[in-house]
Amino acid sequence: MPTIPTIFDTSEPGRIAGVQTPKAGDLTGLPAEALRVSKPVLPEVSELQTVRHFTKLSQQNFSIDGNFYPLGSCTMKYNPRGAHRAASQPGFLSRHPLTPAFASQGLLKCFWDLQETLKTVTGMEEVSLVPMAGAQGELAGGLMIRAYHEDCGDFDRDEILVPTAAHGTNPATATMCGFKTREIKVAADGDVDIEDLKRLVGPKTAGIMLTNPSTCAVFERRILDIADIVHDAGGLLYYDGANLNAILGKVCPGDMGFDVLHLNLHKTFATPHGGGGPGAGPVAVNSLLQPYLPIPMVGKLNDEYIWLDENYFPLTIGKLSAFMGNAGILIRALAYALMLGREGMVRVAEFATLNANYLAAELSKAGFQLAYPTRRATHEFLITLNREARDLDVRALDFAKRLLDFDMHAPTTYFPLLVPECFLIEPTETETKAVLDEFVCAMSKIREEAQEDSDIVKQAPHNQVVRRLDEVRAARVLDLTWSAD
Amino acid sequence: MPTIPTIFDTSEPGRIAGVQTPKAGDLTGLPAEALRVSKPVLPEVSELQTVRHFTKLSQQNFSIDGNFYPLGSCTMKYNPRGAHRAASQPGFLSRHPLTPAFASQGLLKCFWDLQETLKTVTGMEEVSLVPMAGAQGELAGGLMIRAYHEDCGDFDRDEILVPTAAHGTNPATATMCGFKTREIKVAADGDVDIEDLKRLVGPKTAGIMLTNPSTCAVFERRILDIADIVHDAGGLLYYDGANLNAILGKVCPGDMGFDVLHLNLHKTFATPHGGGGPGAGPVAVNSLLQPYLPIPMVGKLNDEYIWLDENYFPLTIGKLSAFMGNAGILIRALAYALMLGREGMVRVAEFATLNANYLAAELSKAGFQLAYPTRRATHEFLITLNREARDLDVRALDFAKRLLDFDMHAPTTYFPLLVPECFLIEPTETETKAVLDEFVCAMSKIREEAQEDSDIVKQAPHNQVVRRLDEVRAARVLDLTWSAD
Amino acid sequence: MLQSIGVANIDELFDEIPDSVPVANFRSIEHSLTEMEMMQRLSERAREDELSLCFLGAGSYDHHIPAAVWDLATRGEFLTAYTPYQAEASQGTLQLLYEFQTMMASLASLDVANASLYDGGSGLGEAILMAVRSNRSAHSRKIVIGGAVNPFYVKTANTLVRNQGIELVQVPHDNGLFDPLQCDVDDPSAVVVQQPNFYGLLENVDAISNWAAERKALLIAVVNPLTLAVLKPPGEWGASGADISCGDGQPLGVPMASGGPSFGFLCSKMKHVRQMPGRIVGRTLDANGDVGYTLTLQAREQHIRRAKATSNICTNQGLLVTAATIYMSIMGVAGLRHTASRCHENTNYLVAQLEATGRAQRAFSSPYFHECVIRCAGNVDALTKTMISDHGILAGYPLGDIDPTLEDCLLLCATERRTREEIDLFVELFSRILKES
Amino acid sequence: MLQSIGVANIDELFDEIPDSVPVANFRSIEHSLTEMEMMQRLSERAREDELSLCFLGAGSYDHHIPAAVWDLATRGEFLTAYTPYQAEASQGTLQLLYEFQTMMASLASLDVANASLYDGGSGLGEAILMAVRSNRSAHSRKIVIGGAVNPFYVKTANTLVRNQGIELVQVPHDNGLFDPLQCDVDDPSAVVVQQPNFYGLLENVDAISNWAAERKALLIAVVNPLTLAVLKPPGEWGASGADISCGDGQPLGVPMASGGPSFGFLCSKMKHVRQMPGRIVGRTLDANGDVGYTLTLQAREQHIRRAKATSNICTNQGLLVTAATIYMSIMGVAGLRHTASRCHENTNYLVAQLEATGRAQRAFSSPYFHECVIRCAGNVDALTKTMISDHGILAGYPLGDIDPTLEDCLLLCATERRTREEIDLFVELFSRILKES
Ligand SMILES: Cc1ncc(COP(=O)(O)O)c(C=O)c1O
Ligand SMILES: Cc1ncc(COP(=O)(O)O)c(C=O)c1O
Repeated sequence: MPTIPTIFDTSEPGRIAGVQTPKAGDLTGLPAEALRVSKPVLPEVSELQTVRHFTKLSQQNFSIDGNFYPLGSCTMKYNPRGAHRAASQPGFLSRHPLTPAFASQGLLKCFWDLQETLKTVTGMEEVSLVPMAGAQGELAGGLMIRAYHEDCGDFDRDEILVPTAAHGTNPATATMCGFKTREIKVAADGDVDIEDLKRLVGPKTAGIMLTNPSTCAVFERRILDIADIVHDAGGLLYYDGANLNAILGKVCPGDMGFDVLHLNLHKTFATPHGGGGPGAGPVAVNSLLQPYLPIPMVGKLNDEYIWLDENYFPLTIGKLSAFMGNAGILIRALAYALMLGREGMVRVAEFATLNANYLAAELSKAGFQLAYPTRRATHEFLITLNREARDLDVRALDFAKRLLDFDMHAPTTYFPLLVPECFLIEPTETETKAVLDEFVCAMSKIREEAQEDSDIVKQAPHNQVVRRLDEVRAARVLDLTWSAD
Repeated sequence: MPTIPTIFDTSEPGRIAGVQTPKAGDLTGLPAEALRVSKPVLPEVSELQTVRHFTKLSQQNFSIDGNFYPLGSCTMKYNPRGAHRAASQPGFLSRHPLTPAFASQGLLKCFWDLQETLKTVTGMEEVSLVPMAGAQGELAGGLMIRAYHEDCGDFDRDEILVPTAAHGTNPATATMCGFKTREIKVAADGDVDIEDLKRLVGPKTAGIMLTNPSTCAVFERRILDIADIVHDAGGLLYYDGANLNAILGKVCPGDMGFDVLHLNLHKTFATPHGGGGPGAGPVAVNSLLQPYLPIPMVGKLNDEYIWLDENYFPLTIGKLSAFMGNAGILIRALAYALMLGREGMVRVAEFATLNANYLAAELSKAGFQLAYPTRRATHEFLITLNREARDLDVRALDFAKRLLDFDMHAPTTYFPLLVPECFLIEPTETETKAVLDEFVCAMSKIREEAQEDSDIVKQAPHNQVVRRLDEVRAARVLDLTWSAD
Repeated sequence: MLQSIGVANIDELFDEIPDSVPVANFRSIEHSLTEMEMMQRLSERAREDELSLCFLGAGSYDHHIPAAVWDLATRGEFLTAYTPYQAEASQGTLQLLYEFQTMMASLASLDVANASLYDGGSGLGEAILMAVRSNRSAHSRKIVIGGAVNPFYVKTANTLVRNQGIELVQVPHDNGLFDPLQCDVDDPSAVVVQQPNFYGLLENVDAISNWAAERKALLIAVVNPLTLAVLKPPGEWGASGADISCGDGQPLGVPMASGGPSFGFLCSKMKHVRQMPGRIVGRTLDANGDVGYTLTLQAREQHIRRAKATSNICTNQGLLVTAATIYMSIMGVAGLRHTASRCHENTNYLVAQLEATGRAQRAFSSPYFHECVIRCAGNVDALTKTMISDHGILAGYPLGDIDPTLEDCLLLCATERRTREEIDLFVELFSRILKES
Repeated sequence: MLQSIGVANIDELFDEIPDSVPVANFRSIEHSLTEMEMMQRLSERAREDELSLCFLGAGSYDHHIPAAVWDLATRGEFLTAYTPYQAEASQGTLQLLYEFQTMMASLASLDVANASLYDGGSGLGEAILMAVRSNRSAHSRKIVIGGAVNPFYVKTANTLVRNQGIELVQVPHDNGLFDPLQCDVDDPSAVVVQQPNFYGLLENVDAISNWAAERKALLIAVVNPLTLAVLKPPGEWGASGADISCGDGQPLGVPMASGGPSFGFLCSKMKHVRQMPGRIVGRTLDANGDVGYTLTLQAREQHIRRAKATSNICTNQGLLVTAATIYMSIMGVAGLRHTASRCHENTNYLVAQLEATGRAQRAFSSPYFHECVIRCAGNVDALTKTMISDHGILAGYPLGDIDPTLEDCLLLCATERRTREEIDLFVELFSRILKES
């Protein structure tokens, strides 16, 4: 496949897609100084040119629909087309966001049902569906923690604890909430270092942000102790729901001592990630934090569904979006939840865990090094290619790029930071054993290649539309927009 | 891109897509001997496996959405997505074919509008939308010609005349109608050999089947003479509408002396060809043949639209399909016609002709040999690679295969049969000049390659998912279904 | 561009059209609409025709279609490709067709399948022509047709075959069933039987198959492909099985869409393959010895064999076959089996409830599958009209339209999409309307 | 698989979960539905909410979306990819984003654009945070907000920024317009103005821009991207242009869909790029020296810079950006321009017809574009309710909800989709309902 010229390169002044161009409207009377004179750089192409261009572009993407995509922490599982279809119905798509509630009972009932489902799934008291991704959910959580402490008159709690292995959004969120971040060590077995936690926790602790299973891909076994320690110090526990897939239907975050959490519906609830987004990051809280939930939520009043706004939640942290979050994603998540049902939810965790443990076992047998060999894999697991880097001079990055040539997306690389040359591998429950076996084969094959001639691996990829890209140059010679030259 | 295992190869006994599997129904009471015991060979895969398999397969197809596709006679132009959307509305898709007319006024109005449009487009008296492709239109036409002669008591007319250049469906249709085919010579300038026609025409002549522009890709200049000759002999003229794109809005078949014709809506009216079909081949007739049109048609009675069946057309040749032809394709064609409108239709012919003449001129300048160098190109044109075959030992087939490596579909090859080593090239009106220029470049480049090392061309393609396929083997070692072995 | 061609304007390009042919006059055609305007107009019409519930089958069925089916089938690479003439650039479509042929042949328990015909009706016509070509031992060109073969198919087939001197002899049904013994043709070239037949009844296909075989007639089986997941497949009927099987693929993931586009399928024993009409895909090897797919046995087809071709068919119904192949893949054995059996159970329930009202009873007593004829105590026409006008419900097919002896009868089915509540609602309305009329 | 792992059953795999954590109890969750059942349920709900005509804008607009836009955007390769972390396997998304950045920056007449934020409201919050980080010369953390900036955006922004000690100072509008002279903040860090403003009025953006520049405040322009095809772009306001432009991309091919998913966009001058939040794509070269695309300036982002990142945003609104890029490509300059001007003309016509009834008049007299505030002679709440309940029409946004002085006012717009007939119908109903109430 050749590289594709930009759409601007094929553009020709004056060319239009006539059938999409309405008759021009009258602008007389508008002040001249308000009007545009310069011509924007937009494509001037036919509809066929557009269709062909973006069809071609799409073919240059790996995706779940086309490839095994074991991107750890991202839960790239099958996105049911039925859920997408359900949310794409005209009644949902053409609904204006300011339509009054009395004329939106169908949609509000969907939101209500999803709120109820997520309450059960998380074991929490109340849910707000508003946040538009995990990170925004974290922000909402952080703000609620802050609001809670301030309401308690506790203005000094300005520290958020996170394990060193935490996802970048956790510390970044803490900052956006006006907190400082303090990092807690992770012990050699992947669990949080309790002693370090005890050392750091205290009267300045607003809360702690944790995932469980953790970003080290193991179940945090002493979670209840951690909860006690933090709670005893007056802090709150935030659960980063990115890894909820691992425990769906097994245990609830609410039962592990968490006070507030987000879910990534684009992970656990299989809404498509769209090459970057959208997602949805509903937050769930226990009764302590309920008053602060972001608005709007959906309530029920005499059998009618209503919007709950600041009139019902005067202490709310406020709005997080102009309207009601990523409504369409919420509908997809509900559709998925309905299709999974009670029994399906448990199956998710079981088969995700089975697949991960199988893949971990097979890779280990094939001679790859597990980061936490004494631990169970959860829905994902970590390997370190440190030995390969040392002995064969091929790094995790090289393995990642070479995997692409095997028509598989690479796992997450170099995350968490504390494990050197690591792959965070999440096969998900929707892949078959045959695919997992192919992955093991590919990994072994790559190591063989590296043994014979490491350049094959270090210069990978070879079969993609481009060879390895120069990221350093990209950041140094900034070329962020096209211009005719 | 690797070749893809069949879906059966990835199948695993007992695997199901649970979410698509309804609860089994009760079969008690059915006689045992009526029931199936053997297990059919169907995939047993997950929904993700299906999605991935067919996504991958699709990526191994050239298409209008992805490629220049100058397949002569097939009019592979842009298929507007809007037309597809219009026909995909639930009101159309979920309509049962036996819904009474009084509850189908929306659909019937669409058919009525299309009938009216096609009457104008063809300059004929009446239209039946029933035939499901060009070939079925031809069959309908042939049967109407036969019925007409028989009604006139003229039972001896059992010969259909076709030019030697005619499309294979013409003689094949004649046979299906119970006629014999007689072939008329084509003169050196591409027009029908009038003397040969005069020699063959006579009291056994039921009719003649012609395209105009002809399958030699030139306008049959003496069409009115031909019409007179055939009519004078008591025969009728059938117009094969495959090439209507060339004259849309310029002249009407009805004004060229034709009595009956079909249109290929999947060509001139841009309905997508779906990798083989569906199409639609409405027939239009003058008043002579009106009584014989295939049913049902749509009529109007006191402002209500009604189905016209054998009660209204007792002399009809009958039904050609269980219900009403390819209804969905008819809606797409109407949508396209509405978007083209009066002015757009003329533009179609003008730009199709401009593109073809330009491409012909440029190829000729690049040293390729036009089959009819003294003639105007119509919406398509013929080149012969006879010289290249002789001098460079690369045949039209080799050029065709090598073009694929340039990411362009090959033109139609070896049709019509009378021009040796030919390409029938139809760029269509929806391609840009840039694309045409690329085609000329590719053709020149291939000739250069052939001059340097003809094997590159003779062993093409090189960059496709497979190398050149052994068609002889395919027909000799018949392997038409998969089986586990 | 004009310059390169050497003309002054576009009009010159048309100078070979004789002046004596008048210029087209398109004034009666409207001015162009934008996509937006076109959609507004056609949306209005589509909405006008929407009904809410369907109990009508008679050859077109309201089945659930998984969303993935058409999401995949309408990918541009499938939707906007032509017939796979350049095999190397069309492996997607070709491999898919090879997989389709495998599934269809296996469903029918026959050796081969083609890559589609137009629809079930015209497909029967082609099947008959194929049988006549194939059965060289036959003395007549007569075809015996079971009395309860889909009448729309028979009419359509007749349009196609009568021009080749072939005569269709329909045996009147006996209590809804085909009894070949009531047939007075001695030497039919082929026998056509439908299972389940148009009335939903189960024919004695083993006996009919053997009867045909004894007369050296080829047996053509018209079937609903979905039911083959549950019913004995044509290839296993009687001692030697049907020779040819055909039908409409609509139940396999194709929307009813007013009847089209759908697709006709055709399966047969291997010995008849060279008489088969339509495209056939074969698996072969490429220059490297790797597996690939291509159109094959093209010497049967019009573009090679011209007047001697097995059929004039060229464009077929490829996209619908694409959808059906995806549908069968997603559904698999269990999905098809459960869908078919659920339709049957739902129809059973519907029939039982209708009978319980006292205003309806089965017209025929022998076993049925998936679809059933009900005799109503009241005016069927008024019933179906009221059902549509007042309730948006298609209440079945009034059989009086095709058989005067069944004037008070409806052909009904309840697919897997019909819920208990919907069926109960229908039964209640049915009974109420008949009472009031 | 269990054998390979060395466990007896799946439960064993969960043995690191302490027994003291209770087993989840999902009994309140329903049993699983098939896709068919799920669709039946959600179709019913979707249908319940369908309305027929929309005259409401206020930040979300009922535009025509060419069918090709979503047919392409929902191709599996776009729909089901993750963030393009492996650039070589994601050139499709990356090149598309590069093209998107080009289009957006050019529409705004600014240097750079990011690859999206969540929506217009949160986008304004991010724009303010970015401005404060970027404007090191500012003495205060005060932001002056024009009185007619979308109130939903202001509320949302406030949620985001107040935790970082940033204060939003809103200047009351003067006859619907932002007059910075009525502002008592001397040293704002940034000034936010919306064009056209929430009431559809055209602000004096040149003067406001200059006012901000004189105070060394950065200017943040909130804009409707569609209107930029016709209105002077932020980069050309005043002497030096706006610094940052943000807004919601919904008008660019994104369905209203209850407000989400849509996307927020953010453009700025090059000098601010290192303070920009969100993904940015750059063009670079590969090992062969060929052009390719990759995420760049990642050192701004949370996964690298963690607590010091420009934002915590990770997942953004990529798919909507995909749709918008395709939309802008199909529409091109002329398509956008005509669409925007047609909306304006339609709204003009609507306003004129409403005024002609004698029951409505414009609330503000200065020029507006695309959207307009109408003061009604009658009860606005009753009017909008009746319009919905009896006619399925969304009659505009009742401004009393956000501004008591506008209690009898409606914010109205008529997009290019509204026909003359629809507008006339609306005007007739409007007048009739007000008369009767
Ligand atoms: C552990 C973890 N936390 C938080 C996030 C952020 O979620 P989002 O991308 O939905 O904002 C991610 C996403 O990758 C994650 O993996
Ligand atoms: C000249 C000509 N006639 C007839 C046909 C047959 O039309 P269809 O494929 O629609 O049956 C074709 C199709 O390629 C053709 O090119």
